[in-house]
Amino acid sequence: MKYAYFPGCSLKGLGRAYEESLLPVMKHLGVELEELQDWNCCGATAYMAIDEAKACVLAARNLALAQAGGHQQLLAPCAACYLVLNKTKHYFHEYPAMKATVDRALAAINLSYDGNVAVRFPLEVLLTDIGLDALKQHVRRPLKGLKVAPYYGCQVVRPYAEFDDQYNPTSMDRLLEVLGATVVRFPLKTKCCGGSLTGTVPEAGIRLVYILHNEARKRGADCLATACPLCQFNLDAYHSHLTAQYGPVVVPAVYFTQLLGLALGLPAEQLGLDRAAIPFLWRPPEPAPPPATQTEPMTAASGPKYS
Amino acid sequence: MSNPAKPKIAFYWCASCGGCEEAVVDLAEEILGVLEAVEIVLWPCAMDFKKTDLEGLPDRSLNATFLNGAIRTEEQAEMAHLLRRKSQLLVAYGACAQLGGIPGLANQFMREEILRYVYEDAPTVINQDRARPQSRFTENGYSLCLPQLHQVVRALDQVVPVDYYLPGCPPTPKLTQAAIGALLAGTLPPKGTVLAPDMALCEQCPRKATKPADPRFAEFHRPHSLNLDPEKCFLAQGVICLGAATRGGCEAACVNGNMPCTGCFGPTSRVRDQGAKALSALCANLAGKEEPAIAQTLAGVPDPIGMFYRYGLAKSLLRSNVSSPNDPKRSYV
Amino acid sequence: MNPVVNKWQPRIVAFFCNWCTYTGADLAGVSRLKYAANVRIVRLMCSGRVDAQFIVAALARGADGVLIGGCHPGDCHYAEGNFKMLRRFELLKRMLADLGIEPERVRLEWISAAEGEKVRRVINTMTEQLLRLGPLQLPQRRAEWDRELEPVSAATPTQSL
Amino acid sequence: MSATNSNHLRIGFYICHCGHNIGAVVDCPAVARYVEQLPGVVLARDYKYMCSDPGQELIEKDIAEFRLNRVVVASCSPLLHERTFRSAIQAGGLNPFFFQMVNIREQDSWVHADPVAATEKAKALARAAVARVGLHCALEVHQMPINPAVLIVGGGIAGINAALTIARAGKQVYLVEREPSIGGHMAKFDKTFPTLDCAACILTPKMSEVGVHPNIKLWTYSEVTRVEGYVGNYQVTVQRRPRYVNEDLCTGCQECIAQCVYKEPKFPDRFNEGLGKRKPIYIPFPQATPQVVVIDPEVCLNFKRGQLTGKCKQTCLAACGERQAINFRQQSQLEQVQVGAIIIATGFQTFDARRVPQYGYGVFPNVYTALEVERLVNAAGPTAGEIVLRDGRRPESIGVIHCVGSRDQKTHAWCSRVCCMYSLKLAHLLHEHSGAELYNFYIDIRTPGKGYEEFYDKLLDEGVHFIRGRVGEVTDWAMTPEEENKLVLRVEDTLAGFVRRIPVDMVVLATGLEPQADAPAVRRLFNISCGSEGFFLERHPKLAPVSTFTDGVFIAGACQGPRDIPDTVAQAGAAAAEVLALIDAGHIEQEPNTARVIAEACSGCKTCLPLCPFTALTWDEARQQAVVNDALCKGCGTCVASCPSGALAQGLFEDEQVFAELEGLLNDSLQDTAP
Repeated sequence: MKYAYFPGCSLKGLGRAYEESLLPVMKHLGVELEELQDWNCCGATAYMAIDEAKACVLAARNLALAQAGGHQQLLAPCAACYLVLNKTKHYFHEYPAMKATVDRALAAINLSYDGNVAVRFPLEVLLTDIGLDALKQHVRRPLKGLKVAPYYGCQVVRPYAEFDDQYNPTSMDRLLEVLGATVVRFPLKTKCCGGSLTGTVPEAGIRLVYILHNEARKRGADCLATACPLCQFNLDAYHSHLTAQYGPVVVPAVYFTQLLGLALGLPAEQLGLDRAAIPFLWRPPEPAPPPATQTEPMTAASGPKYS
Repeated sequence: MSNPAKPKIAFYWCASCGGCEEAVVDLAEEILGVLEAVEIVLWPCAMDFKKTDLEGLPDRSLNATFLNGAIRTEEQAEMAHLLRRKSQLLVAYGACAQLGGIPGLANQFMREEILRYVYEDAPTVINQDRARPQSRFTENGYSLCLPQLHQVVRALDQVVPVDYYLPGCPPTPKLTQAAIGALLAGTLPPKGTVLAPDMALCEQCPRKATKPADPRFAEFHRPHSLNLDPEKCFLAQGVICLGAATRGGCEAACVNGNMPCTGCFGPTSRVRDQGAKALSALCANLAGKEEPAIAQTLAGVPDPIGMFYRYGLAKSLLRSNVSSPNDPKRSYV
Repeated sequence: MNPVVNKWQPRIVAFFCNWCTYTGADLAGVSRLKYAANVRIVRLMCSGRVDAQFIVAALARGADGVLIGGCHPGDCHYAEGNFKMLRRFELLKRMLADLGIEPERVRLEWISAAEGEKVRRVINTMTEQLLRLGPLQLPQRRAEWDRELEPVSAATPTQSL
Repeated sequence: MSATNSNHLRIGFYICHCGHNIGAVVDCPAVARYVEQLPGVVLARDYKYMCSDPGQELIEKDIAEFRLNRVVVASCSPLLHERTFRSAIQAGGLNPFFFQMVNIREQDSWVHADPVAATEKAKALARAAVARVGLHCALEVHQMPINPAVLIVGGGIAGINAALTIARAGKQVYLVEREPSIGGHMAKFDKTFPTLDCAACILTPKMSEVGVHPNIKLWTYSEVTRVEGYVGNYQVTVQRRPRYVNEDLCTGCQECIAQCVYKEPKFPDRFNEGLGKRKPIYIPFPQATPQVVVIDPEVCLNFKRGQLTGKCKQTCLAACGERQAINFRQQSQLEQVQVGAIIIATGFQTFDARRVPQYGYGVFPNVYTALEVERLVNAAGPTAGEIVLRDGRRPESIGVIHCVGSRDQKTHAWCSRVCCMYSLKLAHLLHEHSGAELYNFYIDIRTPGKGYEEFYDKLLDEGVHFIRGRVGEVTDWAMTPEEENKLVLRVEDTLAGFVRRIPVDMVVLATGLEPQADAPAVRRLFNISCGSEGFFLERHPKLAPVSTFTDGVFIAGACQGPRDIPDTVAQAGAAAAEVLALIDAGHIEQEPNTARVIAEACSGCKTCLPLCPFTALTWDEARQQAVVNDALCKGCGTCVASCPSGALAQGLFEDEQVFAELEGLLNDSLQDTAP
């Protein structure tokens, strides 16, 4: 399995922990990720809001680069990148006028995109390309006893993703169950994390973050599992505001890839867990000593090579 | 020499193999009766002949001309016109004159492709100057002419109006004799008729009783690949036989030689395109219901044109390869 | 390319089965779906009635493309007529290719009585495809070939029968 | 043009404006002028409405006056009006098949916006018809006897009504129902809108009448497995599943149920939507028809995985005693019947509320579907009409969400037509039974029907709340103490203009109507079509709403589309009337498009024999040729296309006619010389 990899700005910045956990996990699972050479901004947020065509051109350049590199699939772990890239692909098929505009822009830099490179999200790759049954074979340290509130945010499954239900996504729930965690029923799994309101209208944004923490805590969750750098940031970064304003409500917010890494038996210190402001100290129980015939537990370094 | 009482007959050949001439000779002793009854004024294959002799005859002075062979060159077209003018009746004699015949298979290729292959690219050709025959060549004040090759092969009636058709590759002596007999007796059917039964060959096939009632073809074989049962319908053996799509009258000559019918008598009067019709019939009875299974069965028909249009391509509805001669996609092997 | 191409519009002859595709085409009408006016529909009772002769005749007579519409597999009003057409189609495509006719010019589609939208889509995409392929125009091309007969005809006028 | 000798032809051409339907796009007079100069055409007219009486009379008059011998009408689809014009031509004294119709409405003016292109297309199509009609032959319509018996599939209110109507007219009816009892969905309803009369009270007498009517053979717990033949002469195979009780011997005393080794009902009761329980031996509901018990082999101790084991005390056998109605060895049984016509009344299924996960059906126990609530409010239901929730509570507030699985691009785009009214009805009944506060969440309230709007007004007066907005979600996420342990409905109140959170104890989902899951299989069985949404397709939505494209097969009720009881009953009556009209004629006319063997041409190659699915082609051993049985031939023409020597021909679709049509379609050399 080989994918072009589009990290986007977040995974190189505030969301570094996402990349730090994603890359070893994928490597461990035999998924080859080739970072796109000379990638640029995906076109999200401000671009998309102000000038859709320009945003699409930005996104399409990345898709065109993937195509030029001979890739069929582009993995976009950041929910915002995933949305914009998918949206652009969608526009290519649905809106000829937009396609024509973008085609012209790409032609100016000798690139082209035929609308075929698929935009993939890590959850989708894990569930459909690898499969939960195969994944289960890799679990070395089940997350036994960990209660997780699965939190998808708004962009992962809406509106273009086809791998999960838009109202009631369950892909992360199913993944976490396979990892051995207890998934609490979390009705706010697609509710707003505050988005950029945490910065622009903090009194509204932080209240939204509080709602998520409060509900997760009420439902007994040990942590919130996220699939989006912005969600994780909002859930994590404002902990002091939240505590000051609402009391002791916060629960740690981790990337689902970090939980996956723990379950696979990867060393915790290699999964970027120390970057969180709200410390997540829970670790899966040590695995039972391996039977004599078994080789040493798999790690990123010693695991079998898949091709 | 000329006997005004006897009907005047001409035999002529165009693009043909000579087999039709043999068919006339195959009348054997019957030919004596024919010679008794008619005066043969023109038979280039057997008698000395000059074009000017023919030109000198009054128009419509020939009672009938039996012309075999397809029209491939401008000379043949010219002769066809000349004979048409000199004859009261023009009979397309044999599959080539009627349908284009085997020469008509050349219509799968453009003229230029054929010339290039024959004079330049064929592995047995040594022609460093890439010389081609010229239609006119002058040297020392002498000039030589060669007729121009037409772009496509034509059946006779695609060049001049034809009164009757004698089908077959070649026509059987029996049909030939019957036609001459009818001509002499003045009992010819309406013009345009093919002088053979208007029913498909199966009707007179000796293997009719073994014809499968539900073949569900799953696999086709080519005749050389099997030890053919000499009693059993070819279709029952998975060998394509065009008898059902071909006019009878040959008395199942090929079948009696343990080879399937390849269609030389052409379609019946109710069919416009023998190949398309034969295809419609044969394919309907395939076993497969999905593309892969169907394609697998049909892989047993490696050359559909050769199979269904062996004699009839020139006279078929599509007539020839239709790609543009300058089409860069087009190349031959 | 030929400069005439801009003005040229392809002509498609469609053989639609009475029960599914013809009814689907009626539904497209009732639903007021708009599609390219390049198609001319011939109604037959079943796609099994489509003799390969009809297809080659349409091409020979000047159609640039032929569309055959039948019921989906398993839905044929006459049980299996559509399979019979499918089998012919598979060989016909190869035969046409051997004669230089692009496979895109002849298309077989399963369209149910409920699929007015598919009628629209198929006709539109086929029209676009034919626009790209350019004209077939066999009658004109034949007239062109037959010009080589003219000098002879002129020199030796033929009596008419 | 074409090979036709057009000298003898006197073709009349008529082009219909169809008001603006054709006339606004196609230049009808120009087409008429163009056609008038085609060979063989003696007259071409354009007219506002050709199908009108004056239009038809025009043709009749012209045939006499201009000695027309062929007629071409360019108008709508032949599927709509071919018969109309054939009759007009016949009335004018011509053979009705000296006629060809040109479809310039459905396949021209309605699908093309460019008047020039549409007009050119109309000319080409007209040219083709003119070329073809010259080769038409005089044909005779064969009459075939029709079997007067009728099969009705589905014993809901539609099937019941149709069966009674036809039986009362003295015809034999076979009524086949899949469930152990007839009654369908209506039997589950408590009250019916808007009159609030009790569903059982009005349905039961009809069910009983079906049960005892001498002309009705009722087969419940049965399914049609095979249909062969054609209009007037269908052979139908019905599979009767074993109920392990002999219908003729069971008296319906139900002592066996009382004596079952299961002292208490234990298994989910389908009739009560799983809200109640039943025993392995049961009768679906008190008014069930027939009054015959059923044994469920899946749960009966005498069976294991459906196989008889005999490992039970079989107390039921003892209870049945001398009646000996119980027969554990009963086998599935096939019945064969011959009928002339079929009515399909297989109804609908309700939308699966799990498909809208945001409403929490199957997650929150107190979210109900409307059909469950029908049983809940029913005095004969699992709670005897008490509104007791699954968790044992009695609701103080109830939210009814409209349009669940309707009017939604993600599920079904259509309006299910009945949900507004039944939601109002259920709101009324729930309010009446529980005294709870009722909230109805709607997109639009649709009450088109006699007394429907008045019923809505009544509900408004009763104090039921109506909130206009599609509910976003049903959640147990409480934001305030008042919301704790409640179901919170989050909805944008589009009249008030803000998002509201409304906590309730019970949620009712007004699930829409959708085609039965096995509608595609049923469709194939009876050789009819489904529309894109999956409901059975009528021949014409307005003019032939209960006919299908298969002659002799009719549809009634919600299998054709969502509809309420009054409309269903009316449609069942319409289907019954169509059937009676068909079979009372005593014979049917067969379209003369059958195949025929040209005897002097058939070489006996047998290519055609295996191609006919109706065995209309057989081998004549004496003549060594194929022969066509006209009565069995359905006129597909597949054998005709496949005859390698052209020895098979098809009426109305002769090879030469098709070739002429192609020639006409493509022969542009007949340039438009008309001004």
